[in-house]
Amino acid sequence: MPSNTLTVRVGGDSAAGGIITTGEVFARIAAFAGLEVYTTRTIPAEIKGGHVMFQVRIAPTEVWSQGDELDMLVAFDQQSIERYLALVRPGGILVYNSNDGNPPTTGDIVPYGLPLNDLAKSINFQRGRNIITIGALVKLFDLPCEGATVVIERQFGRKKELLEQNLLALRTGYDYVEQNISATAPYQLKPRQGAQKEERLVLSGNQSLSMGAIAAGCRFFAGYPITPASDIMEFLAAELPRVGGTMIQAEDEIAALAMVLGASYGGLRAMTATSGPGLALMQELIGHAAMTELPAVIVDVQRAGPSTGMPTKVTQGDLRMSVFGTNDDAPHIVLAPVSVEDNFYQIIHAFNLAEKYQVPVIFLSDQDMSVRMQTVPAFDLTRVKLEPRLLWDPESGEKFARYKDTPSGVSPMSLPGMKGGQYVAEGLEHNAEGEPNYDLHWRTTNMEKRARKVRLAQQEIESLQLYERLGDDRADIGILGWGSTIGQVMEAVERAHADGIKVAVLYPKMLYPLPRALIEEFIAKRKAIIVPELNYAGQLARMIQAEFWREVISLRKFHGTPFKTREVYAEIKRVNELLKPAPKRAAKKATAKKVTARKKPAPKRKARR
Amino acid sequence: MPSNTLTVRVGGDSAAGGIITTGEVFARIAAFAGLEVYTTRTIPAEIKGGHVMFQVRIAPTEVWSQGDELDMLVAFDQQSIERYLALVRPGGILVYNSNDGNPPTTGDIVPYGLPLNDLAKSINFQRGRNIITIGALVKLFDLPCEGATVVIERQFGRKKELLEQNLLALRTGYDYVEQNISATAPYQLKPRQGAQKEERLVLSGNQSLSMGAIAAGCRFFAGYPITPASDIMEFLAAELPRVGGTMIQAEDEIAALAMVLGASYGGLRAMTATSGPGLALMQELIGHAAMTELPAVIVDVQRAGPSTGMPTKVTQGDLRMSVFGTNDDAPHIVLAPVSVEDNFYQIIHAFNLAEKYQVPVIFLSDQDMSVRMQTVPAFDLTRVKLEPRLLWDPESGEKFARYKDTPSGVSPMSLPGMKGGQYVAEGLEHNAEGEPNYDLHWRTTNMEKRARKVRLAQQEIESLQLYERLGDDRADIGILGWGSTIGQVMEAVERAHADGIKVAVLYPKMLYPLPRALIEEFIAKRKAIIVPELNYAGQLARMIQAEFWREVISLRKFHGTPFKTREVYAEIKRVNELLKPAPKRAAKKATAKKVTARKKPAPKRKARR
Amino acid sequence: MVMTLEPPKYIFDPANLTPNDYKSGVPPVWCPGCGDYGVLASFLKAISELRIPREQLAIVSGIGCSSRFPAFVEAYGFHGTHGRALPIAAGIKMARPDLIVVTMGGDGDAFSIGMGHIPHAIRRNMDITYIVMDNEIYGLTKGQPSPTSPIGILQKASPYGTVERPLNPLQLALGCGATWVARGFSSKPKELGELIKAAIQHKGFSLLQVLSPCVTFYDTYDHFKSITKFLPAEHNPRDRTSALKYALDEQTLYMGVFYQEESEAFDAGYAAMRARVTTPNYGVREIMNKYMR
Amino acid sequence: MVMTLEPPKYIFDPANLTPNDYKSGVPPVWCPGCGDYGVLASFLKAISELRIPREQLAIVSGIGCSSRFPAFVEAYGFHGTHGRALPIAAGIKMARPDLIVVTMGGDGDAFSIGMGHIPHAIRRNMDITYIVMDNEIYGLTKGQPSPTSPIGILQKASPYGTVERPLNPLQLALGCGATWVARGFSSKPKELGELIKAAIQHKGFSLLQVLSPCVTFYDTYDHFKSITKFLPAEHNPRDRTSALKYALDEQTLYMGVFYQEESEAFDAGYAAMRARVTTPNYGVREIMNKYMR
Ligand SMILES: Cc1ncc(C[n+]2csc(CCOP(=O)(O)OP(=O)(O)O)c2C)c(N)n1
Ligand SMILES: Cc1ncc(C[n+]2csc(CCOP(=O)(O)OP(=O)(O)O)c2C)c(N)n1
Ligand code: SF4
Ligand code: SF4
Ligand SMILES: [Mg+2]
Ligand SMILES: [Mg+2]
Repeated sequence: MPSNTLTVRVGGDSAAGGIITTGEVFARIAAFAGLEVYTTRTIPAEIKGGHVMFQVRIAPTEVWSQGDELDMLVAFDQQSIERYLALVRPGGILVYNSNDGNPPTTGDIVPYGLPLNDLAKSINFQRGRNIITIGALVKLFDLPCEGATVVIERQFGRKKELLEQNLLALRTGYDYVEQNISATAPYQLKPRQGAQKEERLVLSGNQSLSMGAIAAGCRFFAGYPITPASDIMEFLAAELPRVGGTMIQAEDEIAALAMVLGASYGGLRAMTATSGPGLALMQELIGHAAMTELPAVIVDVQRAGPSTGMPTKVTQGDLRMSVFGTNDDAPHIVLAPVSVEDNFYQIIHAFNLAEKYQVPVIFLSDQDMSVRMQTVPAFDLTRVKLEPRLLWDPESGEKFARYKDTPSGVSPMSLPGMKGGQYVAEGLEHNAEGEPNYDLHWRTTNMEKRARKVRLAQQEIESLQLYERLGDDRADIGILGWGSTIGQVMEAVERAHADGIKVAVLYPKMLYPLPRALIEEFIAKRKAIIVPELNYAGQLARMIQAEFWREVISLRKFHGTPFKTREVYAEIKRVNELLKPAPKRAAKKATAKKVTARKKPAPKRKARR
Repeated sequence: MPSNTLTVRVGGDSAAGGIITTGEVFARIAAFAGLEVYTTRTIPAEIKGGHVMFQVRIAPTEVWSQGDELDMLVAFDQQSIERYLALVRPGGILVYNSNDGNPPTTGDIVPYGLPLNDLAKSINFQRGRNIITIGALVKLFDLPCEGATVVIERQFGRKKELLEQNLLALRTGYDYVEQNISATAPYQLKPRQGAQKEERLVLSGNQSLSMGAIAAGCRFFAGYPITPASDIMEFLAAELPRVGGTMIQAEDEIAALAMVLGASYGGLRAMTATSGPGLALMQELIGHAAMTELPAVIVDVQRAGPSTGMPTKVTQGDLRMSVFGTNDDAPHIVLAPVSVEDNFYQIIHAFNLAEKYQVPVIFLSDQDMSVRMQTVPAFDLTRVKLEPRLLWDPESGEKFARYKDTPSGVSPMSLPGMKGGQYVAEGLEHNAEGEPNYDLHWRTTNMEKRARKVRLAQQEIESLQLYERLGDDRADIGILGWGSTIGQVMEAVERAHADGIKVAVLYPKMLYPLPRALIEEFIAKRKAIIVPELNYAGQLARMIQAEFWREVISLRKFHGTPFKTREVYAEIKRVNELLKPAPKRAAKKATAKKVTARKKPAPKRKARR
Repeated sequence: MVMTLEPPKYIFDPANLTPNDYKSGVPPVWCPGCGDYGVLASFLKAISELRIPREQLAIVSGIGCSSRFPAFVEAYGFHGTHGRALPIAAGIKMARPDLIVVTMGGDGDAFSIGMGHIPHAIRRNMDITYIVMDNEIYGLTKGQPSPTSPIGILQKASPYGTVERPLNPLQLALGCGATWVARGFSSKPKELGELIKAAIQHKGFSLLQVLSPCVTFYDTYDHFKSITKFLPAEHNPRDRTSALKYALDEQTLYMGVFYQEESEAFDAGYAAMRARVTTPNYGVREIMNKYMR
Repeated sequence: MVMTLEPPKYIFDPANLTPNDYKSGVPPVWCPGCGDYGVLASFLKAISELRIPREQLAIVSGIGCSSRFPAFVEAYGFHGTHGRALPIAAGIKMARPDLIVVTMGGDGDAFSIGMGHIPHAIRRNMDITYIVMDNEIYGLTKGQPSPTSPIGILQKASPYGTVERPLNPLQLALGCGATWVARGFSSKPKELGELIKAAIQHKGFSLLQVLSPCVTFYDTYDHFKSITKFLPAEHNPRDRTSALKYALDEQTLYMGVFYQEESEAFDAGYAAMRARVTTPNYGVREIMNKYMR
């Protein structure tokens, strides 16, 4: 049964090696062919070895989520079959090593055995089983073989001998399928017309973010390694010096942010990146940056806590810490991108808002987005506009006062080196000149000033398009979410629309200050608001309730994995039922509900994007 | 015009010395006489020197607040007259040094000049001016002279010569007034019948808290100096070793809490105390304690921020950081006492809840409460009940599993030294045995377990009386507050009642988890809820809105000083007007409002308590 | 009932447990070949030879591959946050002087984020042992340079080589006035076991740096093998100058006890002070009396 | 417009400013008699003699009485959080190598909460000067023992005397491989001024401990006067062993430059690396190309 979307999972023990490579190379081959890909993976709790899986979803048009069920499972060991076979849809395929036991006889699933050991032996390349498998997949999906060759060349091109072995392995797998498995490929994945000519990138959220930072003019980074943020630091270690910038690995997260504030004081656009435990440590200095009015971008790639928690798994549980984590009220900005691609554009906004309003900006990515690899359109660099910091003009003749009160709250700033611009960045309450001063007048002026800046930043919502608004705006049901859950939500909404249930969707990307007007308008139009989040408490849900005095339906998942489309869909259905004016049902209250893991896959459905 | 309540302010330059002593000694003399006192003071921004004031409010019955206006100003310098004269009520008294300029001729105020230089010279004791003044005050208020002698003896008893000089100075001031100022004292402060026989203490919030900690069985304290929490550490440095405990001054706040967690793991009831910047640094470890389920008490004596802010001034701005400051959702408990006396009893609850539920408890005091000296009834030690930690019974024969799931969520714990009780306190997600484990089952079980414990703690609200419920429960207007603002609120409510405006008051002392049922019931009965807070954002107000989807009126002040009674009273009046069903007024919305400093004192009124 | 714990009498275990008896049964998660396996083996042997009762041993760690250590030993354990093992251990020791407290972790945990606690642990000189498994790299986070990485090291986080010079942990410890300083190597298990025993027996703070290669991100086995050597017999560990001389050597990484000195431990000193000031029948009542008006 | 700052050419000020010209006009908040006044006077003199343009000087501090320093100097200043002055200064220096960056603070700020940053500042050896005003006490918080307080010190926080031994900052710095280490005294203003000048001129990280008594909470004037002495002429500051010997002396607190060595500064080393790898016309476009499918 050919289909035009496809989800393949590769599973095995990472100690044996190659699981991730197999998945990644296959994804790249599909991308090279002009298809869109979206990958997910698990990271074993073990330091080395341990079970891993890599999943690729492929379609001619943009892919929004990892997919709820598998069209094909490539199992390198028995454990993978046991774990994942239940996820394969009826009629799906199991690829397994036929030299290594038999497949289970599950009526509905088509087993394709590959004699991997024999094939590897035949070309005298024991470690070649992964690439043989890839060759087989390429044929199974009728992907262009030349593309596969190019990708393999890129991956292994450094060592000539190894490359040749791998190319041979590719061919071997390809040929085996051609000769032994039914003539028609079970899936034919054809790219969109002209897709191959489009400039498209294959990258992860962290790569997108790092590139965005460089585009945003970031020229200073200090960080401390922490999963899943470390590769931002590593990316910038390689690229920043090439563009004249600096990257320092600091002794801890506190030092990292301290360095960033120093660099920002010196005039550079500066950033750090961490995860939850690191952000917790940074709170004192975030308050200091708010008080001294220093621009800084602080990335938090959220991972599951509390505490060390599950460092390789996703959460959206750092929202409240990001908004409320400092001592006393320290106005600042919190942004959250919604996708791999969005990371690029939003981090640019983060820098611009930080510089324009002279505040720290916390940027909430998450583990899922950060490691996921996706095809995205090449970034449109003409969209990149840099907002400079408001600088004092030494020629103005006016005496410089660093914290001068202004209508916007933003005071022109001097940079070291400017004659007459000397001042102290002061963490004590101060007067306009930055001298410590606790008088009622200055206290009031400055508390208002610092808050005003951030309130004003709310007004950028429209000009910067700091939100996604999708679905059907006339709908009674609204989904108000944030961050990387948007993909599963969009898929669920499309499915609901197909069923005749209308849903409106709003994803603000500025989470603090909350875009008042936007949300007010959105929720005023709905009878029910669902707020899906990957955390225990329903953090955004409660923030919405705090600001708009209205109950929302909090849909929560806190197990370290993204939503499934069907989980969101089920909630839409449930809420739709509740809204039906049947007298019996009306009694039942639409209260908050947590997603509990369902063991069985939901009935098959056709994915749309 | 004699009155039975009295507010005296002493002002001068602290470099000259003795301002604070004058106020304090006078307060103690009044307390010794059986009167109730309530003091406030400012702390100069300068390290030494700088203007200070010390204020004492005295009455026969319990005093609830610092008082809005002065009955008497004792000005040691011209600056004090300029700053504070406007606060003196019509008919009030100005005591000044008549050897040092003339008083301003403000018709309404009675100037009493004391020739302090001459008097001091007459007894050949130049530094005796403060005590001479005290002698004068004692006579003016007709306080028993013997009591004054005892207090002076206690204060200066160590050096005989100095003591004699001071006693002479006391007499000199007393005699001067007796001989030169009208025969009838302007105020006659008579203690309640039998008051002198009651056991009463004179102490500050920090002293009350520290004593409470020792009563609560705290035997380990680690801390790092920070204003205004340092004297808790200093108190315990002296007292803990005397009762067999340990106090360590750590290298920073992170180390302090780490030590506390280590001691708690070892089985001791352990505490640290800090202020905002320190609590910000502790967030990572607070999450760790929540995850490892270790009891610990963390005191935050809140001071005005953000950042270093105004370290000598009050805020209630750390509430949100205390509740939401950790990475991901880390269930724990937040308590706040309401008064100097309450610090003693609530810190005992903090220890008991920490031990019983095996969670970190954050205890939110504030600068105002911490330095204020007050008369309080001697602590009733029969009320002190210690709740032991649930320990595993090695004799039970059951294999020990540290994080065993139980109906309450609380798992019996072992202590080092117990055979067979070995386990790892684990910050990673784990199974019942404490081994790292991210499986869906354990994740779900443990997230629920940790949250369940804290939900359960809510049920202690009634048994521990974790709230104050005052005023008139039938009232349409409710005040829902927290912490040290209760005094001004109670005075304002009494004043409103006198005017025929009924107000109900609820002060929960458990702020996280918020006592659901209690608050729900309270707010359901009201037409308007005022939430007074000393912070910019209206932190509790927003938490209430988040949980109960209902707008409240947020009354805020963020200038580093406590509310004035009249500010709260004015808001009650305003809200009362709004509630009146006049068609014109109904249009005006009862929206949030900040207290802006009023320059002029409100019209005179008679204080009640 | 005030919870002052009466320290149970410390008794060496008569059961004569074997190293295996000290295994928790949790299989180590380390990569095959990781130096930390060697440290674990030597450690188990050392504590069995010292006959430490399993319930009297507390092992505290931070975060890192090496900090996973406590899970693998049948003892009381505390897997703390990154860099905070030492103050946690200090809290345990002060609360429970009857316990043997061993702190473990990696070079990053100890000398980078945890650096602020080391000089203070040293000057307090509490009776705690600190075993730092030094692989000159951040293992758990997949290979970033650590404070002990050599200058110029190439890693993903330092693609053009690091510029900063490495720290010499022994020199640093001696500079802070440490009372017991040694170095071992995971591939010299017998000697390592002896060092661990000596470290635990030292009354005061003992710092044992153990070279323990990370095969996955920075394989230094050959390098360490080629530059390690035991301290010569003429070295007197009570001679601070000699200790410094050998610690400073960058050509040879000496192994053995560099320095050792008897000096009052904080726990002992504090206990002595406490004994001096503890007052019988003194309690809240008496404290309260001081504040009577 | 990407904000890479072209470092303005560094030019010594031709204006020949007097020490007074470097006063900000903000009156110091210190207690009368505080040693920090002396440090300020010597500092103003030193920078005027070095003819540092006011706008090219950045003074960074933490929190404490001594950390109020930046407010009193007409220069760029950064009053940071407690203990974080060094990494803030590092950020400034790396962003703006054209600036002269001086970090200032107290013994608590530096050696207690800030301790974790010192060994790293030293091993990076950035061209930053660190002046620690050591009064052996926490001044601003009203007199708690600091890491340099002598053992047994009696304060409100240590009513029975401290048990922990003090740190010796010079020994510690030498143990971390510092390239410039000195000690001065606020009551020896002339020599202090010279030391400040030398510290600023050193290319790399320079640590200057200045004994600066707190008259209010721990008056050590007489004590310091009685035990300080200048380093003898025969001391060669390039001789690490000699430096250590004098640093270790507890009978006499020597003043002067203990140690000095030329070694590449991080900022210079990083700049050299950057110069090597910077690619003209290399930017986001080129980086993006690497990720083209
Ligand atoms: C606050 C915080 N920052 C960063 C991390 C990430 N992290 C985990 S282990 C580690 C370093 C590990 O290096 P090391 O201590 O040398 O141990 P190894 O893995 O090499 O044994 C880091 C940076 C963390 N867990 N917590
Ligand atoms: C995070 C944090 N912890 C504690 C404090 C309180 N604090 C302010 S200054 C200081 C110590 C001051 O001592 P030192 O650095 O020696 O400076 P000095 O006042 O003696 O010059 C402390 C503990 C703070 N401001 N911030
Ligand atoms: S990554 Fe390195 S340190 Fe970690 S377990 Fe593997 S070999 Fe050992
Ligand atoms: S308290 Fe001490 S250190 Fe602070 S200003 Fe006064 S004398 Fe100087
Ligand atoms: Mg390591
Ligand atoms: Mg000091």
